[in-house]
Amino acid sequence: MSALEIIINLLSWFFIVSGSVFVVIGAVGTIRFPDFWSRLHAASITDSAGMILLVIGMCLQAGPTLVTVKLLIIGVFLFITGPTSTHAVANAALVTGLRPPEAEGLIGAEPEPIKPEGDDDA
Amino acid sequence: MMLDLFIDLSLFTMLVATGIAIVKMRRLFGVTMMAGVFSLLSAMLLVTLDAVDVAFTEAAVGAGISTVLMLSTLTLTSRIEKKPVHTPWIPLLVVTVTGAAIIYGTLDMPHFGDANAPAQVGVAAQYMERGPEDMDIPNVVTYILASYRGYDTMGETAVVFTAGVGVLMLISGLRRRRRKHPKDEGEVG
Amino acid sequence: MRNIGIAIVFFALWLLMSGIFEPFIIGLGAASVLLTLFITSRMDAQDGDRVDLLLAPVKYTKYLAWLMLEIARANWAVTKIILARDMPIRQHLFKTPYTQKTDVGQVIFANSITLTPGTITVETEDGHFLVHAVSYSEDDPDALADMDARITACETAGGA
Amino acid sequence: MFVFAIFALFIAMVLVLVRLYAGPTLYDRVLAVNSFGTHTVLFIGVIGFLTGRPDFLDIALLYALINFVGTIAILKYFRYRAIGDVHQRPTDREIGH
Repeated sequence: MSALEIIINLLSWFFIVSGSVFVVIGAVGTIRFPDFWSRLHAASITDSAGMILLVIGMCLQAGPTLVTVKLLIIGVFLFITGPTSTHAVANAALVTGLRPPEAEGLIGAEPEPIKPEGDDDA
Repeated sequence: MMLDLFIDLSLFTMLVATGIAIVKMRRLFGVTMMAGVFSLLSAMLLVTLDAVDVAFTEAAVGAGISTVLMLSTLTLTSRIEKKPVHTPWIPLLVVTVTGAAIIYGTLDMPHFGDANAPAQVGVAAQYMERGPEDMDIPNVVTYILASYRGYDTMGETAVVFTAGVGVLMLISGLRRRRRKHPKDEGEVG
Repeated sequence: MRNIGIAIVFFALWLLMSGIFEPFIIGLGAASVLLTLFITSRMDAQDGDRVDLLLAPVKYTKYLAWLMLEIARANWAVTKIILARDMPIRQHLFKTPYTQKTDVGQVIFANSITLTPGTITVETEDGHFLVHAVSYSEDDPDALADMDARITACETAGGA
Repeated sequence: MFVFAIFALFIAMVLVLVRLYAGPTLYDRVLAVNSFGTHTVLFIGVIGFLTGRPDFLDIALLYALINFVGTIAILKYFRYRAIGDVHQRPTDREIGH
């Protein structure tokens, strides 16, 4: 085993283990946080850090093959759709009238009233 | 080997837990979400069993379409499941007896991956042997489904397609009819 | 010109996903690419709804690298909140103006906000986004304004 | 290391399942399902590497697509209905407070 292989192996170990840790932390956050709006942020840790680190780690393991290309396609796709679905969940909650609790001393911005008909930009 | 067993057992445990939760839950929206997770879990099990093509179908049908269809159904009915009026003991007895009978039946079945199983000793060996020359398609499942069993697959696809179109027509028809009542006659989004 | 670009991308995707380089399979790929092109061009003729990527490639790559660092930092911050015993949450919903002119630029900004844990774009309105922060600090609007400026710098043309 | 990743994903899945069952609001459940979908994609990728045949990634990709489309469909349905007719907005009781 050459030195380069050892380095790549160590790196992928690092990425996969830290990615797994972030996935677990995100899940712990979804349990521990007190309300829906803060849980959104916990779930997005899984979507960003966990996903990115795991995919990079797997890419390093796969080496320069078609598998890496597929992993990268999956990674890029999740990179774009992850925040989009998080936004969609938050947006649907806001539109149906679920307001986030504000911390002490802060006044939250109110969304503009929704136009009653035909303004479906989603 | 131990690891395989561990993975299978964990997935099955979560699957059963989800199933029990579906039965216990009265809120129908939660049930729909649980059913989505149930399908994701069964797809993971199928992947660990190497049934990649079935996992594909499960992804498209179970996780994709059926959740959307169940939600559309939910718009037409109430949001909370009614309390059952009969006692659960007789159904439970029936299910237990049926389950016991099925488990008794599996005792006669060949083991998973057994080379002498009836499914393996028939034409399967010939298909595997001749397929690559006959069809020149690298995936075994694909060439068997699309060529040796071509008519069968075509019939299946036609049935599934018809069912899909039928369901879509039912749902969209209902929505249009309901929409006729309020003021917005013209525009259908 | 545009169709040729789409065809190249689709065909490259086909080749990479299938990984089999035999004449018959490649022929099937070419046929499906042509069919897809036919359908998309028909759809385009119907509504003319297209998205133009008016971005400077080099600047955008730099921005992505910067965004990765930001994501790492934000992840660490939220991780600390989750693991802290008393969970110092300070939730706040506030408005952030955006200066991008193209739709793609606005989407990139909104998604970048959501990608960095701790802030989520909740609603898009004319001229500003509603952003929810889990642990709001007074520097947050400035940090978002910085991100906003970086994305606006990536835009090459100002179409609507 | 892939064993470690599998363990971590299982722990995360169980926690998310607890959140899915506990709710309390319906958006918590959507969030849990979405999160579970991400876990599924990662699990299928990791299990491919664990068994030494990373060809399963096609399914992982398919799940990534389906999960996104599913989540958007669910939320589009909520939003659309809330916009379409104000009287049909789910009340607080129905959302599950």
